[in-house]
Amino acid sequence: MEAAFSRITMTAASAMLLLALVVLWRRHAGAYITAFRTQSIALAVTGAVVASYGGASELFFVSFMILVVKGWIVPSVLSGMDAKRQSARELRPLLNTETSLLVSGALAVAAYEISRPLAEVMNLPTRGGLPIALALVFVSLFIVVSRREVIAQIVGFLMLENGIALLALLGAYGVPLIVELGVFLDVLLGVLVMQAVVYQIHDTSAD
Amino acid sequence: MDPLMTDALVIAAQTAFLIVIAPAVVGYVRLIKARLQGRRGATIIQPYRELRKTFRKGMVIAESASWIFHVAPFAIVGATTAAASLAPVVSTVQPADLVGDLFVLAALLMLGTFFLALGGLDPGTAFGGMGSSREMTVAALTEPTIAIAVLTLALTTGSTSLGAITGTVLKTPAYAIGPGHALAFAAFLIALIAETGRLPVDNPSTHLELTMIHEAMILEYSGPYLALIEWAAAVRLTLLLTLAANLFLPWGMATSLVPAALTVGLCAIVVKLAILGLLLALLETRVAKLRLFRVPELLALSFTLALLGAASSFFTK
Amino acid sequence: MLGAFALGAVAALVLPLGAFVRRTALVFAAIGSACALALSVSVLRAGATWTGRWDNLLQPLGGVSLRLDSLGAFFLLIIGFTGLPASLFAIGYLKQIDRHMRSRATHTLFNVFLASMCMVTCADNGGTFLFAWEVMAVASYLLVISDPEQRDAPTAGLWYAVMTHAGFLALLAGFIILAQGGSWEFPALHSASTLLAPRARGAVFVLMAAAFGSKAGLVPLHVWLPRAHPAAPSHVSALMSAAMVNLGVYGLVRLVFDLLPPGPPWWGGLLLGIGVITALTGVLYCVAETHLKRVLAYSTVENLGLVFIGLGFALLMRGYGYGPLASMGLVAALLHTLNHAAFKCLLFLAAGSVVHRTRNVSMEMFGGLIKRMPATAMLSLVGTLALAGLPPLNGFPSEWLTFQVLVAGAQRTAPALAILLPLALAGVALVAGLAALSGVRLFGITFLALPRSTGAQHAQESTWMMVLAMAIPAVACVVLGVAPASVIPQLSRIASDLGQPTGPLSAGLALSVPLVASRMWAAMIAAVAVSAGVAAALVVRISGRDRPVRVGAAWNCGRIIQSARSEYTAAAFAEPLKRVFTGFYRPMQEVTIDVHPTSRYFVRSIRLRADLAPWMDEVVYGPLVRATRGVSDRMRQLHSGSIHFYLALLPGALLLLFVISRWIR
Amino acid sequence: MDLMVVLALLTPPFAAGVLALGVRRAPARVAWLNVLTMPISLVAAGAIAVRLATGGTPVVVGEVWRIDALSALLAVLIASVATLAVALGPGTAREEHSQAAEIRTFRIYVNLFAFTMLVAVSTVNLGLMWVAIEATTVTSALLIPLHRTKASVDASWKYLLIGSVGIALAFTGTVLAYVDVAATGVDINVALHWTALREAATALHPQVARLAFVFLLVGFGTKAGLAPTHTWLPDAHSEAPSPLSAMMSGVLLAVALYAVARWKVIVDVAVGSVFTDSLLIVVGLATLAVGSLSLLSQTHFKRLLAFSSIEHMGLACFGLALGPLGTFAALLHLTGHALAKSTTFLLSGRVLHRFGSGTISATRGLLATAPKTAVLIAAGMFALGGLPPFGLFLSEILIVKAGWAAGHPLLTTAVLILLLIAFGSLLVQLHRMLFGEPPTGIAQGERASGAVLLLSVPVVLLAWLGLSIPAPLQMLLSKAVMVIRP
Repeated sequence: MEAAFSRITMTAASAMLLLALVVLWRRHAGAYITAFRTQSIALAVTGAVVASYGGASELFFVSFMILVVKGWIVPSVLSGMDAKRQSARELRPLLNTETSLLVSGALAVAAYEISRPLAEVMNLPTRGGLPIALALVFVSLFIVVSRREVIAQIVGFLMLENGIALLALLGAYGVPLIVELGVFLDVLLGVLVMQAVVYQIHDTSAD
Repeated sequence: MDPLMTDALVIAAQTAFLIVIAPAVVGYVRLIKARLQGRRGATIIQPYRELRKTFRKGMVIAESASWIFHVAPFAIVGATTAAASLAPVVSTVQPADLVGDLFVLAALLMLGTFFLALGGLDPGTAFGGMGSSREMTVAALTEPTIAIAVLTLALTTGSTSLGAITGTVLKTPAYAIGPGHALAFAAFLIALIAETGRLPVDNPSTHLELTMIHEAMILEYSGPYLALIEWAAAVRLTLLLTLAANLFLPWGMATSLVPAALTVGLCAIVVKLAILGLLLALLETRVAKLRLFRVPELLALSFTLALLGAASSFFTK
Repeated sequence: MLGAFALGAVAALVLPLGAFVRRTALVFAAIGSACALALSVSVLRAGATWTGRWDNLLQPLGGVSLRLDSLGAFFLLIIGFTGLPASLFAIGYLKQIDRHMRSRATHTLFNVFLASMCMVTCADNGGTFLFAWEVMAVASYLLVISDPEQRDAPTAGLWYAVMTHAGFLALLAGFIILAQGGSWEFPALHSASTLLAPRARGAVFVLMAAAFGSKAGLVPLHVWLPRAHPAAPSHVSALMSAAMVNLGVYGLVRLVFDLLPPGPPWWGGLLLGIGVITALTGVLYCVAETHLKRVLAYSTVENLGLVFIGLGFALLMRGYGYGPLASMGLVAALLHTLNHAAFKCLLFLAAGSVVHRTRNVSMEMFGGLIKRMPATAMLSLVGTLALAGLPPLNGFPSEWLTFQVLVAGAQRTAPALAILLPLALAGVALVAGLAALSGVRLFGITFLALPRSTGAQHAQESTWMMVLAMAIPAVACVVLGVAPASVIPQLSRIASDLGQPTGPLSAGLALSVPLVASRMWAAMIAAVAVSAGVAAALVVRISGRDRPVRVGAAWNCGRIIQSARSEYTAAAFAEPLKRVFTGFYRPMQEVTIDVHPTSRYFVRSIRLRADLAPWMDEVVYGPLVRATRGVSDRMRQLHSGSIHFYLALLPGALLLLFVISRWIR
Repeated sequence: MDLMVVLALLTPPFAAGVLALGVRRAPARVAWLNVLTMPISLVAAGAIAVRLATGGTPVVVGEVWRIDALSALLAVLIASVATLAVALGPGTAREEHSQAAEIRTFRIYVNLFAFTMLVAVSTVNLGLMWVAIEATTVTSALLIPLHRTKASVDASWKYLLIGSVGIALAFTGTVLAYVDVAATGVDINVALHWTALREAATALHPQVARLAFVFLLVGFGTKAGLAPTHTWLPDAHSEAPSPLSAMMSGVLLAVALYAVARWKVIVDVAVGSVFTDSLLIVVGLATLAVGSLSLLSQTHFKRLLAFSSIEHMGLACFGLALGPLGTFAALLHLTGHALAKSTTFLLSGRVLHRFGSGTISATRGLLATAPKTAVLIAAGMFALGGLPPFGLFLSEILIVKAGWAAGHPLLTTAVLILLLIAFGSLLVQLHRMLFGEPPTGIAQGERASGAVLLLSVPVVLLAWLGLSIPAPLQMLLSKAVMVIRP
């Protein structure tokens, strides 16, 4: 049973990593938002699986919160922002796709190397997923740095948050509830404020 | 008489002697120069007559002159007399050692030049300014030479006070012949020429604006003031000649205050002054006046001579 | 003492504006300086030490502890002795800024400045010394920039503040190395320094000598002095020149003779060399400058150079183990500090009253003031004679002693000094000669002949208070000049307190240097000179009662009208010297000839602009300033504002720190 | 009793913020009301500080709040700077004519900003501390573009994005440490408590602890404006309204450094202090260098003040790494810097208002136009330059002394040189502002002297701090040092 559980969490984590690569590969904002939405859903699923296996009851509530906040509210806000900008033109990234993918590959290897001592310490079955979570953190950091458009940068930042949540989930079955709630509040507020500031950028740059 | 009185008497006598024979020395130098230039020349006592004449004349004071103009001549006379009182004329037993040494003497001479320059500046004429500026520059540049000459003497004789120097040199003539003293003597002579404004540095007998340094400062003076300044200049020349004579060639000076030795000393100093005067006159007829901005090179030469003297006396000690 | 200054500062802050503030604040300053004088004299005479300790102040630096020993008392005496006339002078001098808000600030700062200087002399631990040192720097910096009429005061203040702060940081480093983590009390430092490695001791010496040297205006750290002193109000620049620069000397003597054990001879050699260079640079610029106060500032640099020659000589002799010679050098240095304080305070106050009355600063605009300001002229003559180092006045004894000490040193010591000491002696002699020249120029051009500007034309004498303020240091100059031997016993006791075997330096009334068997009986010399002068005057007076004395026009090659244009100006006076030392001065000469349009041969006007830019500042400090500005510009381009570069720095920092963390074991 | 004190500390800013949110109509009256609420939390913070200084035990309320000496010190600083900022913000000064909407947004977010900082400092749960610090970014980001200029919006976006990404890295570090601690079998819901973490730290895996500290240092370093991640600070602080930049420069940077100090204690127990000290020294020196070297060529005086904050943060960070004496000096330095920087920023707000443009070349002749403000700004700049009568003089000497004692003579010499360059540059810029001819058309004379009087209080406090540190503060500082270096 434990082997199956760890394999499920590994596949979910790698799915989230793949979705991050989608952002690096695709050029349209809409694609970014869907990638983020699916990633949040995958995170919620992992949360539920860990909750059921690890027996931590409040994790169910947390994964439900992830589903609601990151799966639905934030993507809707993002698409609202994207619609307002109407220019569906192709977004030229700073680095071309090939180098971006190569770099993210290197980052994944680096993450794996860095998290090796962490695995020794861990005794939880989800040990295997940790390097992937760290890789997701590094890749999303790379997204934020290498993307020129505001939407991509926000998506990168949110994926970074997902990466950390995944790390916490796999590492120690989630951080204490009060901190988890705080993180949700921060993410929600952060996105709303980013939205407000982005609108102001458009107002001031337009006139 | 108690020793204090004798000391005071000896100092007073020596100073008086210097002051009295000063104009004669100047007259003597002029006479020799005239004879060398094939002229009859005035007698030795001619300067006394000139001084008496100017002393009786009325005075013309410049409008812009202030009290400095009136005080300057007396300050110059005072300073030069004080300097003369320190000089060893006849005997090596020098009571004035208690009062001052060679540096003090040099400083007193500088004090005289200081007030002379101020007197020159006061009337506010171009000549006064030019004279005092050039005089001060030359005086400033001779200071190092005098200091190093004194150092050379001090290195060999162990002290800077005049009596001690003449005494030790008299006792061990080997010093006088040594390289240190010779070089210092040459340097001192050049410094003497610059200080008293003799020929290569400044022409004492000219009134040509561009060349005169000493004369330019006293252009505005007349009557008794002029007499005093001329007399002080003469005393200054005699003082320096006596120093040149006694510090470097002290033979014939009395070693004790016995009247016989004193008279011998007296004759010795007169003879030495005569020789030096002859030397000076000879030099002045042979050499032409240096351009003012070449004078510092001459002074640099004298400074190097003095420095070599100091260094050599250092190593041969 | 400190209480009086505190009262003065508070009075200046609290009392309503107007003449009342000025009078009370400055009277308190005068009272403060008077008790400083009294305290120092009592300590010097009785030999006891005055101590004070407040532990609740500056706790992190080990509390405030004060101890006044003989060395501190000597410098406190100078501060009190110059503070008194400066405050009295200020009462008359600062009348016109009463209405202005600035007068409140200047008076408070003046009291704070005096108080901090007194604290420096009696500080007994590193913390108090540094605190007092920096408060003194800040107070004087603010005073320098307090005068709005001075256009270049802010830049002068800037140079001054940055250089003193650099000195302060060097001092801090020196104290830290000296204390090696132990307590910063001076006695503790004294014992701790014995087990300091020679290399560390050398480092402490160089650091603190640089700091004290920059305060005392040693070349090349002197550049702030000729800028700051002319910019400050006269009573402040009098205090800065006469008292503050001496604290650099105090600091060095305290360091070398009290805190550090006897060091190697190269310490003395270094100071001696720098002293000679400083003296020469100071006097050469002092002769060539035309701004009255800058002339005096450069003369401060020169005199401090002479003091450091004495100090350097003392250290050199101690290095070679000639104890008595070392203490003679130290006494010569201290005597010259005292003499310099007296005549420099007098001259700066006189300069202040001249500038105040003629509304002008350049010497080219003065002239004929002796008739319009007789008292100031008379006192300035006394000051100038002292500056020139001529017999009746106090400049001469200390110069004479320095000569004697150098001659005595040249005789005794190892051949290695055969080159250094004669050169030093020649240097001092040249400086003495040029000082005489600068004295003639300073007095002659400013006071004599005809006024060169309307300002000089309408000048009147200063108020009696200002003249009285100038008279105090003048009397001191004469007394010290005529009877220098009276001060020698105290000075040699200071030397013995600092552990130097004292050579017998004075016998009865005359200064005597036994090793060289030479004496200088100043009183007798003055008496002989004065009596001869008076005798000559009497003779002229008696014999010429009926002689006609006529006032006529001075001979100016036949020109009829007597105008000031034919007079020698300050620049012209220094022209022969500039020609001799062109290598040093590097004068900038700019001749513009305005030619008549019709033909090249008819010249309408020729304009000559000759300037004397002190090249030393540019050579030493130019590159430093340009380098900092360049680095700063490049740093500004770094923050170009592109968000990608900023964001890239985040993973960059992560990577960098990760590599470092792997590297640290 | 503890609950009462903590409530008195935290609720006033929160309540004021919510009130401002609710009441739309009369923002000016709300502003004046707000001026009354902030001092309550100042008094509370003061009470806690005095209690702790006189030997009291840390204030503990439930599982969440624990205020020990270090937190009390920070709390006092935050409360005092916030009171100043709130008192001098838009809506209270008579002659400022900012619109009602601006006053309302300012009042909402300034109070929330103060509240989040107080929470960050007083919670024992390091996760919650992270949440509060992230909240500070969010609440202050909207305030920066208060005046709607393109540059301020741009600056706010940079601040928000870099701040959030940086803080996310800090959260990664927190999670890594948490994973490590959870693995050692500590009870889950108390695992992130600072006290629990300190006990469990011995069992932490050294490698993971190092990795976590690297993330934490970079994360919180971004918020504290430490070297490579300081780039957002000059834009944000120079574009923000001056009361906000006073709070951000004065205390927000100190709060971030507080967070680094909290984690440093834990990692020191796990890995020994050599590791963290070396990192702090490297980052501290780099920050000091960046800060002091870029002062000379700044053209805007608020950017100048921002770079001076970077320089002082670098010095404080360098101080933290030098043993107990260095930590004492660093905390004293933070206290002095908070006072000096907030006053100078608030004054620069008045100058900006008076001269219209923020460039230094446009603000010539300040001494002639507004003497009192000019004198206060000069005093502030002298304090920042480290001149004697002010507190920073003492702390700079102590830091240099500690640096030498800790065996880094060469590094400390570099610090001395950098301090000199910083002092010189500050003075050069100050001279450009104070002297010279004031540009034509600038209103002469002093106005709203009430504000100037209020601002002279911190300057006097700073001078008093420079002369003799009051006993309670001395005790508080030494107790806080005990917290960081047991």
